[in-house]
Amino acid sequence: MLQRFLMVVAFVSVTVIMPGFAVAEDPPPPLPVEPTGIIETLPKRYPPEWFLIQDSAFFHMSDGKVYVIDTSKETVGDQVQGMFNNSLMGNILQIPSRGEIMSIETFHSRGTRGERIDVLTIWDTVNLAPVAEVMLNSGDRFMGMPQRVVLHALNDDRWLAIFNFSPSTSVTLVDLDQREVINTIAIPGCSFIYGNGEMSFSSVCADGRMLSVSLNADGTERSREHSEPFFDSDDAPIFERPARVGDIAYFPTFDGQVHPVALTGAPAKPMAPWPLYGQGEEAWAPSGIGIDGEDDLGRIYFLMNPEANGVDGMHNAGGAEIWVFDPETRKRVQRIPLQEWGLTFAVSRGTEPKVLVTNPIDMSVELYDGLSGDFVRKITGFGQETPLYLWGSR
Amino acid sequence: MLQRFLMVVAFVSVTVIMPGFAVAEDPPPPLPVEPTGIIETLPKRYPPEWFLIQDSAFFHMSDGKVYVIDTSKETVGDQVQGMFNNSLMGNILQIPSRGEIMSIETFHSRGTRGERIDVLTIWDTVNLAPVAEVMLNSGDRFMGMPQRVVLHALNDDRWLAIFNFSPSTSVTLVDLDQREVINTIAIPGCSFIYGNGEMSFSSVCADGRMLSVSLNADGTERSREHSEPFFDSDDAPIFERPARVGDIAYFPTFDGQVHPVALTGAPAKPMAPWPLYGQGEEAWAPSGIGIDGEDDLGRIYFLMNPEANGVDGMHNAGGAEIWVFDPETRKRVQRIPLQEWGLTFAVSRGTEPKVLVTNPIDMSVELYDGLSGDFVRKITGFGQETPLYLWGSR
Amino acid sequence: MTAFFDRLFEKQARNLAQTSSRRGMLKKLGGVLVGASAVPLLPVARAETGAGPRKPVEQGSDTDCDYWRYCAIDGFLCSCCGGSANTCPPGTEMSPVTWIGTCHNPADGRNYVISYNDCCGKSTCGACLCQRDEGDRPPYRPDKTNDINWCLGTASASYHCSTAVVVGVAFDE
Amino acid sequence: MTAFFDRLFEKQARNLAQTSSRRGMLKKLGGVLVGASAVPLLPVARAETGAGPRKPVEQGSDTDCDYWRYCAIDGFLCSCCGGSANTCPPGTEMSPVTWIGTCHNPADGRNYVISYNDCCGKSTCGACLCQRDEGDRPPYRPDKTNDINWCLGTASASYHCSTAVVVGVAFDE
Repeated sequence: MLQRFLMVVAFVSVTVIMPGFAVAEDPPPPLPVEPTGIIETLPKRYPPEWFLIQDSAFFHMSDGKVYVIDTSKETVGDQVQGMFNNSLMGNILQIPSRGEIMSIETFHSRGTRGERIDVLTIWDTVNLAPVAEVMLNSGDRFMGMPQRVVLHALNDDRWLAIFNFSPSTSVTLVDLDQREVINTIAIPGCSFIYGNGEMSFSSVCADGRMLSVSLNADGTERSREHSEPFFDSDDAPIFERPARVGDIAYFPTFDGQVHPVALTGAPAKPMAPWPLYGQGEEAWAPSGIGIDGEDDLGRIYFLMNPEANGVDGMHNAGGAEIWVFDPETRKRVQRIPLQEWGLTFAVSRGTEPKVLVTNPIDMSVELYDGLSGDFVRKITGFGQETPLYLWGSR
Repeated sequence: MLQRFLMVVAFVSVTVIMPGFAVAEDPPPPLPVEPTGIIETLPKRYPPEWFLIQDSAFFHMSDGKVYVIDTSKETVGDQVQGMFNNSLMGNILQIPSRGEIMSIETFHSRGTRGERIDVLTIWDTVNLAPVAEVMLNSGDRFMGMPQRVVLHALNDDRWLAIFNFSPSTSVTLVDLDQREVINTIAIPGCSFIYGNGEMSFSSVCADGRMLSVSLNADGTERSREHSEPFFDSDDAPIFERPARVGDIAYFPTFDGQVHPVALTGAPAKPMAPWPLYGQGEEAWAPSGIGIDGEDDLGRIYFLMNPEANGVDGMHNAGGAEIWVFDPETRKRVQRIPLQEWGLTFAVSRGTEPKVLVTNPIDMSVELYDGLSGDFVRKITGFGQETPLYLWGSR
Repeated sequence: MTAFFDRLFEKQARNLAQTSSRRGMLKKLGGVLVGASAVPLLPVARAETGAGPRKPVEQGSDTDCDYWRYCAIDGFLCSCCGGSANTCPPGTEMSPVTWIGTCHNPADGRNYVISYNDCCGKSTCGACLCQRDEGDRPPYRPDKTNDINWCLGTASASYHCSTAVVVGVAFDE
Repeated sequence: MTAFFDRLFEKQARNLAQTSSRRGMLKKLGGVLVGASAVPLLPVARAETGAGPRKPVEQGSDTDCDYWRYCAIDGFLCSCCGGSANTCPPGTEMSPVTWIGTCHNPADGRNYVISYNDCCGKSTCGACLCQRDEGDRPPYRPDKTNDINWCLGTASASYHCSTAVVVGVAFDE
């Protein structure tokens, strides 16, 4: 039967696939024997058009995946560069100076049950293989929707700061050279990590203030200071997810304002808010998961929802457009209408920024031009289940 | 904002949902405070209309799930009775006399990497919770498409026989009372486990013979015997998945025949084959994953493909109909045309057999009446990814 | 109340008009620390029992995302997973740490305090994903957030599904 | 060559006519024991190299399931996962134990022995699922089966994707 099948294939092939080729006429030399065991590698520095697509696999959380995707290519075969796993709603952070990607994840000895292990897995970007693991205190780490403000590099990329929520909140410092935990700093009433110079970080607090903690060279706490309250977390909440340009974090609010906060290495300094829409304009509001971004031109991006402003419960629904602002002039410089809908986006680095957006309707990702706002292409079928968070490669 | 929202809800509710009810008029007493911490339980013996749906999660294999589904119900809320996990293409076997479900699975200490652990996890059917675990020799167990012939209870349900493929083949015996491995028996050249009395089992061999191994009371091997060859695994292969009525296993072949093999406790005895289709009829052939079944009326079922007969590579494609035979008369007594397509099916116990079929087009499962052949209902949206194997509850 | 994940299972309708209203986002439950039998920390009046000839009333199906108790839920409904609105499916463990919502029961006109206890220890149920973010705040308000995995204080961090337990009548604000 | 799993991603076409021909089934690769640099156990003639002015020829795309080398493959194509037809994606490990197929290269009219080495150690790639069961036999023929997980002899049993490596010219039968 095999022989018969091969004859059929040969017939079809010669007559259909290779009409001009006849086996009898002086065939070319045979294909050489190929080596086995070859594993591909990647460049240490990923090009700007590469993104990390964090598929938390909401229906199979222990099998989360992070895909490395070249968004400049047309086909899945050319787009997919590699993948690594991230288990149980973890968080990641690429640190280009180290050629490494930090990955916080959780395992149970029997998959969904048994002993719990929380670890920092360190992947090298060339081999996309784990090169080190740092055990973390079990049960401490923040386990929720992916965020940009859960992991942060400090001290010239020598330290990794990890936000914990158990639900008491703290920040764990890992020495990335020594591959060990050096300190855990309680930040009661405050959450997340906002870079604030090389030797301090800030957090946002339930009472509407910013906490700033400065560190000694050994990772111990040098000092802490709270700002004045600048928002009301009950009645006028901010999102915890700011766009960031230089020393200023731009925190969007549930009702379409922006609160700039200066993070210059000194204690965080909230500044006067300004609105994302002009008087008489439609009152949109940010909404979604990854709602915030910025580019190397100094512009800030927000995912905007036409119906979320003033409607309780709409702040995570996603949006129909991405709006781009010049934070200096406070003017909107670009609207990017999405093909269908957006849940999460990320902006690439470089002077020709591209915007990658998760379309939650079909769970594809879609690429847009950050300068023209034009739709470029849809990328899908690479194995994703729920691409909840996106990262431009660094 | 919350208050405003509640008012809106109240307004909508009173005017739309509860048109006849006015809050001011003598309200009923308030709802009582409800206890927390209550966990549901299931009957020890599952009703015949319950099925186990083995979702191996082909795209997330470490997060395989087995759903317990009441197929007699109309809605997802009524259908889903519970779920348990089964990791990395495992196999299961319900043993009703023990009130337990056996589950062979594999874990790595870091999800997809790290130390490998192969275990038998034993779930009790009432609590759907793990009650025991038996460690298995790492790397031995058969890891492939789910099968009915990988796990088998022996010795009055005191032993579980586990088929190993590493790729050398063997059978491990577990004492289910003592929760420990008692023996591993090499079956070189042969595969799978076919029940053959309480103290022996048979296997099918690459050379076309059946191997039968009889056991002593301590689980050691008493004797083994090979049958004469009865099929050609190159040119006229049988499927390894027989329908089974009493002491006879009916092995279908790639070309639409059936090889009955007597398994009476004595060495397996192959008998004369007969065709699944009559002279002049369309030459269909079995095809799919779970292609075999039987009911308590003594009838045997096969999933049939109209194009697979004589076409190399079509034996796993699934089928368009299920054919039901009376093995005594060798007559087809029922055709069950499927709504769309079938990949796997299972037959319920009892005198009114129902047939549950995986539809691979939309990954739903569909219920059919085994007596009339009528389509009953589609069951979907219960969280399944790839329901590769189905089991009627026992 | 349309969670966007529903779209994974019913991909027919794709026009923006149908997708732009009240789309939900998937997340898990959040909240304040409430022991399984502790008094909730939010203002709560314990409901009276047996107060007259009429019986307490509710209506609607607890497998519908629109069900009144689910006003602040976010996750898979345990009532679609082998549990019910206030019980866990077989073999899971109910989290003692929960996020509390205040929902209006249209059948009796009262507001109730609802405790959204997660059921943990098996992987996601996957059925009846329901997201209603009413009153939700970012995780810097742990008492009001449903953005995180509330399988805290349980043997396993694996989230399976979410319940909505009545723990009292809410005081009027 | 349409694997039924493609349907998960393109659910538009649902009529039986379109689904009843050569539907594939998902499984993994199978085969005989072949060391990474060992001589295959099946009849194989080592291909000559540099035998004249003409060059060895192939054609088609290695990301298409129809590609000639994939005649007996069953799994996710590594060429869609960061690898290629004969190399593994970054960070995976190539299984030394493989299932061997014999495929016809229409570009030169020869039959080749193809070794379907799996890449292991990460969870399923999920892209370009391709199933062609030609010559496949049930697992009682381990040398001819692709129904099992061939991540054997690797550090991890996690299957990621499948390659199709030319290991020689097949003798005529």
